[in-house]
Amino acid sequence: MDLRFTDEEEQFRAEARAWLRAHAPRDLGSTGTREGWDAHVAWEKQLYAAGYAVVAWPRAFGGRDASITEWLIFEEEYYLAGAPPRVTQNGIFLLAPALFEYGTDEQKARLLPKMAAAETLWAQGWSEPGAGSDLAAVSSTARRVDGGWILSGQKTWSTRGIFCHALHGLFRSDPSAPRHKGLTYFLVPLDAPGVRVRGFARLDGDLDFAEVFFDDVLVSDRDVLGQPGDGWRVAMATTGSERGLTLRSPGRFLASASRLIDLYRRTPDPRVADEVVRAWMDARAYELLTLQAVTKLVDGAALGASSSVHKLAWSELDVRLHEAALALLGPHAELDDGAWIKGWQFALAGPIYAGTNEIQKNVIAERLLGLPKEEK
Amino acid sequence: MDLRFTDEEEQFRAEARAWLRAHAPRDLGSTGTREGWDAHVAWEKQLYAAGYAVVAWPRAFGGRDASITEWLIFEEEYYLAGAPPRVTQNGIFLLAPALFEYGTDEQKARLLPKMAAAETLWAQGWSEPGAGSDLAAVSSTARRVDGGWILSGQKTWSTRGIFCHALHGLFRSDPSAPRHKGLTYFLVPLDAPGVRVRGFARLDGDLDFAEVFFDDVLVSDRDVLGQPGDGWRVAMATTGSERGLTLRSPGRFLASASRLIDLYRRTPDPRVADEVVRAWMDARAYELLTLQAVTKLVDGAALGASSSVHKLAWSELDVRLHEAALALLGPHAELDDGAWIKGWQFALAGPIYAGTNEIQKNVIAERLLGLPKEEK
Amino acid sequence: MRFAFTDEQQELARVTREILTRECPPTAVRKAWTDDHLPAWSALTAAGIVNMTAPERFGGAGANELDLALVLEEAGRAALPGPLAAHTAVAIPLVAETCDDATCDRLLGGLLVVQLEGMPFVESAHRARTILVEKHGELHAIDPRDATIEMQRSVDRARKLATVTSRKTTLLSSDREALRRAHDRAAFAAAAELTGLARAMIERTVEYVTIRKQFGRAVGSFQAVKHMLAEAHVAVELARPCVHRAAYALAHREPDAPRDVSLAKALASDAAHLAAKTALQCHGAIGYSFEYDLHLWMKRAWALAAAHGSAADHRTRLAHLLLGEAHV
Amino acid sequence: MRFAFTDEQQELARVTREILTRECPPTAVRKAWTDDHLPAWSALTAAGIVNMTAPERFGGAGANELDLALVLEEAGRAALPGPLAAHTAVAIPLVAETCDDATCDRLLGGLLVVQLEGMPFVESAHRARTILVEKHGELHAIDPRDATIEMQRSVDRARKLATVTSRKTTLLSSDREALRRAHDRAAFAAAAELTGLARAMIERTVEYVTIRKQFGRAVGSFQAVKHMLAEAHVAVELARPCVHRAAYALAHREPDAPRDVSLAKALASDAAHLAAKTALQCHGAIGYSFEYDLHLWMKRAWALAAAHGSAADHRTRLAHLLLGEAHV
Repeated sequence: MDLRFTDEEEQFRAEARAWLRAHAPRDLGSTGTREGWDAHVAWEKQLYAAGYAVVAWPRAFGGRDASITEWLIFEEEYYLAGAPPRVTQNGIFLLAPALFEYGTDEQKARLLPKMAAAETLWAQGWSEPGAGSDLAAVSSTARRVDGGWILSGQKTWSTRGIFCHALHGLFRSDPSAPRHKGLTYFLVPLDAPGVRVRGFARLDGDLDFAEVFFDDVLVSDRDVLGQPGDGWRVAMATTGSERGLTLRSPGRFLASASRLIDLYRRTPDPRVADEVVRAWMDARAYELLTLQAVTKLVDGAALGASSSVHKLAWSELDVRLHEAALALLGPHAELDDGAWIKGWQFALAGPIYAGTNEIQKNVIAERLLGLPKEEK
Repeated sequence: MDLRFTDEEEQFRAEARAWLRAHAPRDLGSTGTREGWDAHVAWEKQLYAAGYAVVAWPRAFGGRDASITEWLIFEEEYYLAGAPPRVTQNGIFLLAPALFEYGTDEQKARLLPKMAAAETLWAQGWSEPGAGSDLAAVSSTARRVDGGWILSGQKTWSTRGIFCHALHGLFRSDPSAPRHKGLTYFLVPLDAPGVRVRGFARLDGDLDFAEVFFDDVLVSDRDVLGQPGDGWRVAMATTGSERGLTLRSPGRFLASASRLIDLYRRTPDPRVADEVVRAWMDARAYELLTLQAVTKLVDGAALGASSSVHKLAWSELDVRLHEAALALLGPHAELDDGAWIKGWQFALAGPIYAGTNEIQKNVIAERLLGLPKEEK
Repeated sequence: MRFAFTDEQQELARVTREILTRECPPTAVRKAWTDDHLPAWSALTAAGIVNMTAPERFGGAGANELDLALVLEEAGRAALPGPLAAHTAVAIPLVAETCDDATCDRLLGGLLVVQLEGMPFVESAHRARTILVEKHGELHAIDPRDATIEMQRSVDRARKLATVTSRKTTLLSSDREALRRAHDRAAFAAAAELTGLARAMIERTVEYVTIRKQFGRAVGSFQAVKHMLAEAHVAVELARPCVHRAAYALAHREPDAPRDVSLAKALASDAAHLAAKTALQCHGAIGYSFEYDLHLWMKRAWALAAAHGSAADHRTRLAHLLLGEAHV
Repeated sequence: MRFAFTDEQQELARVTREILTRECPPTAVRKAWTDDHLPAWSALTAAGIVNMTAPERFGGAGANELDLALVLEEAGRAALPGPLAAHTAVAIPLVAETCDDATCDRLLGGLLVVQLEGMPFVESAHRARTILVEKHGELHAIDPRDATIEMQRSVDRARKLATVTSRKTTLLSSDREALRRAHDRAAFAAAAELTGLARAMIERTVEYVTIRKQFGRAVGSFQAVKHMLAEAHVAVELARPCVHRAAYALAHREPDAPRDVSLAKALASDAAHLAAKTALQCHGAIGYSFEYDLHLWMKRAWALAAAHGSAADHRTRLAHLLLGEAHV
């Protein structure tokens, strides 16, 4: 065990910190407005220009070949600097891992650099009105035609999907195959004829979700990621990705815990001290869990189902941390003017998205502990 | 709404309080030893002689025709006086309600007075090694023979069952009937040939459970409670009884909360203050829930599935209350010399017995909230 | 011993529910988010509910907290916007018990709102005829025309909050006991609304998970969903009798009323928080959308749980009452 | 950055597990309840584990907390009775870093136990060659032959507790920093044992609910049981890296070691409590019986969770460290 960082890593941290502190913007507005969205995209382009958009990617695609440890350092510094949420996330964290694993060389060369440069903004197209926790119930269809596919159906809950250029997601290409088999993963330009995008608001009123309707949309074979019928496996590459949501940056939660401690110092209330301490403890424990996982990954192990432990940990701690902040604010907490009430509402989504925590507990019980599956 | 008690009720309370404070013994020893058991039985006989054994029963059977409100007052005073646990409980609280509802006049006249007088001590025979939460899985059998029945099989988890004289419980009399139909409720003398009782210890080491083995035990028709095949319904009369476990005396928990507050005053620790307050709150809320239920009963309503709300409330508050006490005791808590560590272990049984809390939550969800049953 | 509401009290609750079902459906609550719209107020006034707590000689029914408890629960159930709790449950009784007849006559005709110490904002101040303000243990009246009313945005936009400042105030009373009771009445009223909100969220969620299917079965048939909802239900079932007991204690001016009120507000706040969290989680994404109505209840629940003393505030008061000196 | 144990450390854990599987099965733990029986001690001594923390010149291996962490976890996993934590993890390092060579030579040969301030009892005092006692910030040695050793009954009868009084004590050191480290080492060792206990209880419960059938299916196939066990598993998985981090901080004498130790002990105590409660509830009645082995782990978990600072004690220390002045 050696928890020191190498000189190169410390050097990288110092550079990233200096650059982020100098450049990270505040208050770019809501990504649900055109103006706010554009400001976020501009920030992504600035990140890219400075070489910080996708540090862990190969240089050929716009990255800097950073190690996973450096990636973690970057994430930590990013959140400590209070930099904005990343509107490229659905591309760089969700689609990219699947592209690296299943994409053709042509696809990688065509898609990754523009994704890194925030020239193509990606939306996710997984959920449907009838397919949430039960993702394999996807009913949007892809019909084989000469030279391509015709897509029909509806996707929804596409976070930050309103102003995107393209969508990646699951379509049922073989209705006769078993549920998990008949799916194909498509990459769909959102300006294709027959696509309609409707924005709708999330809990806090921000117009940050999109529904996407596909009315006989023609896409070509090069828009298929992986093999036809192999969509479920491609999707799982995304959810299991170590640099995506699984290792959701501990830096984000440590930064929140640190802001909470600052809030406590400004408005101390000894009755809330214990909850503030617990929030820090949870964030720190989650960081250590992540460092342990990173070491396993460096050693070549896969995280597999244990990523569900990570999901439960960060999503629950985030809710709890914000509860402590609201408790400190007392009757002022309800004012819709601050980062905490916004953050609280955002945190409440954590136990729901990316697989509800109930699904995650099933996974932990069945795949990590080995408990028997529920009989059908 | 009128929360005052009548003059008669206040008079009854004053008398009960005076008598209990004057006579309630302490430290009768473990009911798992012959000596401790005999001391508890002697106390029951003393209660009976004073007219306090079964206050709410008709006079003809040894009671004093007290109202349900008076019964509640008596229970409150009983626990406030720190009087011992009642070894007649399996009879007076569990069997008696079913006897009142399903017993013949002959059975009532024969069994109730001796039960009240602690001359016949009753054990419960419901659980089996293979039938716990799934009570309807009972596999002990009753075979019809000329002039009676032959019982075979094994009962277990019979609380305070070692030194009892008789057992009441469920046996499968018709293996060909559906699970809930083929059961019959029997009243079995434990000195009958073929019965063997083995004591075993509970969590705290006290020899307070019994296994009862039936090796072709002959019982007569008058030992059947209710109709043959109607055992499940008879058993449900026991679990749904308002004066049994459903309205588990709030007095017990209020008395514990009051002892906890005393403990706090002796060894204050501001970090535990909130937990002490919560314990009192839970006990008080449970008391008020009970008073509300009593009013409903007086109005002629049945509690039905809402008794599951009561079970969850008292069993969870009891655990929490003892956790607060152990927190106050700090590293001294582990000493096996005090009421709190004993009480803690006893409290831990609460969420398990009389229907696990998981079963209760199923009942609340399905019968009170109307959620759909799990498909088989 | 009879721990239940009278037939009349239950009938009034039924009438309130009827009015609110008709006049305050979720669309009306939503309208109050965007417009300065006060649903159901005239119907509630016409039914004698808005001024029910005023003495009969001032046009009320002399109603007490026992008469109010179920009405306020219904208000919570419908997420009724507006100052019903402030006006009916707090301000009217406060004026009635501290002011002379002439003042009562003058004040009790119009809408009253109230700012007690500890609460930074006043709801519906911009609509009030008179704003009552507690300052340094005294009760003052402010005429809104003399005041600077600065609107504040609540996370629940149906709550029209404002800060109120005025140089011109009229001293009404220095009766500290009456002001203490006003605090308790405000906490009790919020507790009653919170149990109504909590029940509504649970009911709505039960409906949804019964219809919503995933994995080929109703979501509500999964044990995890059942148990979450059962736990929320138990929390509400335990909070309700405490709210009712607090009503009794206030109506009878029992010396232990502060204890009973704190118990009620603490449990009701926690129960409503739990119900909100459970409702959201059991709904999944749909509950997280602004277009779906659940958030109208959730946000009210967050606001009222923090108002008039949070659960932690009331447990702290209980610690002082129960543990006394020993509580450091 | 490498957050994992070395191959040697993992190998030592494997050896420890082998020894304990053989020498400390539940029957042996049960025997320690009734007799004055110390299972596995000679085998652990022979394997060099008991004295591993002593400097090499005093017959040890100069092992530090990183070498110890997994060994202690294994001890917890087996519910090993006896003073391994006190002797190996606390007393030996304390003597080694505060005493001169002659004293070390004298003391490090025999069994050492230790009573730090705040702990009312000493485990295995009646077996010790020397009892170390902290008094008013000083470290003293007591020869058991000069002491009154009064046995106390723990709820976990395998813990042989005693109070120790003696008029004759020998001052060993007044190094307060070393004593502070001893407290942290004791808390760390208990935390490591607690995670082992917690894992053992979860494993055992998983086995049981996989076999036990009710309603025609394995109890472990019910979602409520799955989720309870998943939650306990997550708690343990989060506590473990904290325990390992504390080992690193102690081994490297980092200035933040108190913070990391408190984090570890607080989370490990809570995780073990949760695992115990979950194990009991998922077992149902069988787990409540004395004849079934579960309680051997549960009671150890209760005792160690309260020892060397409870979760609340360590969170209080963290409040002082993190919130400083602002924490009233």
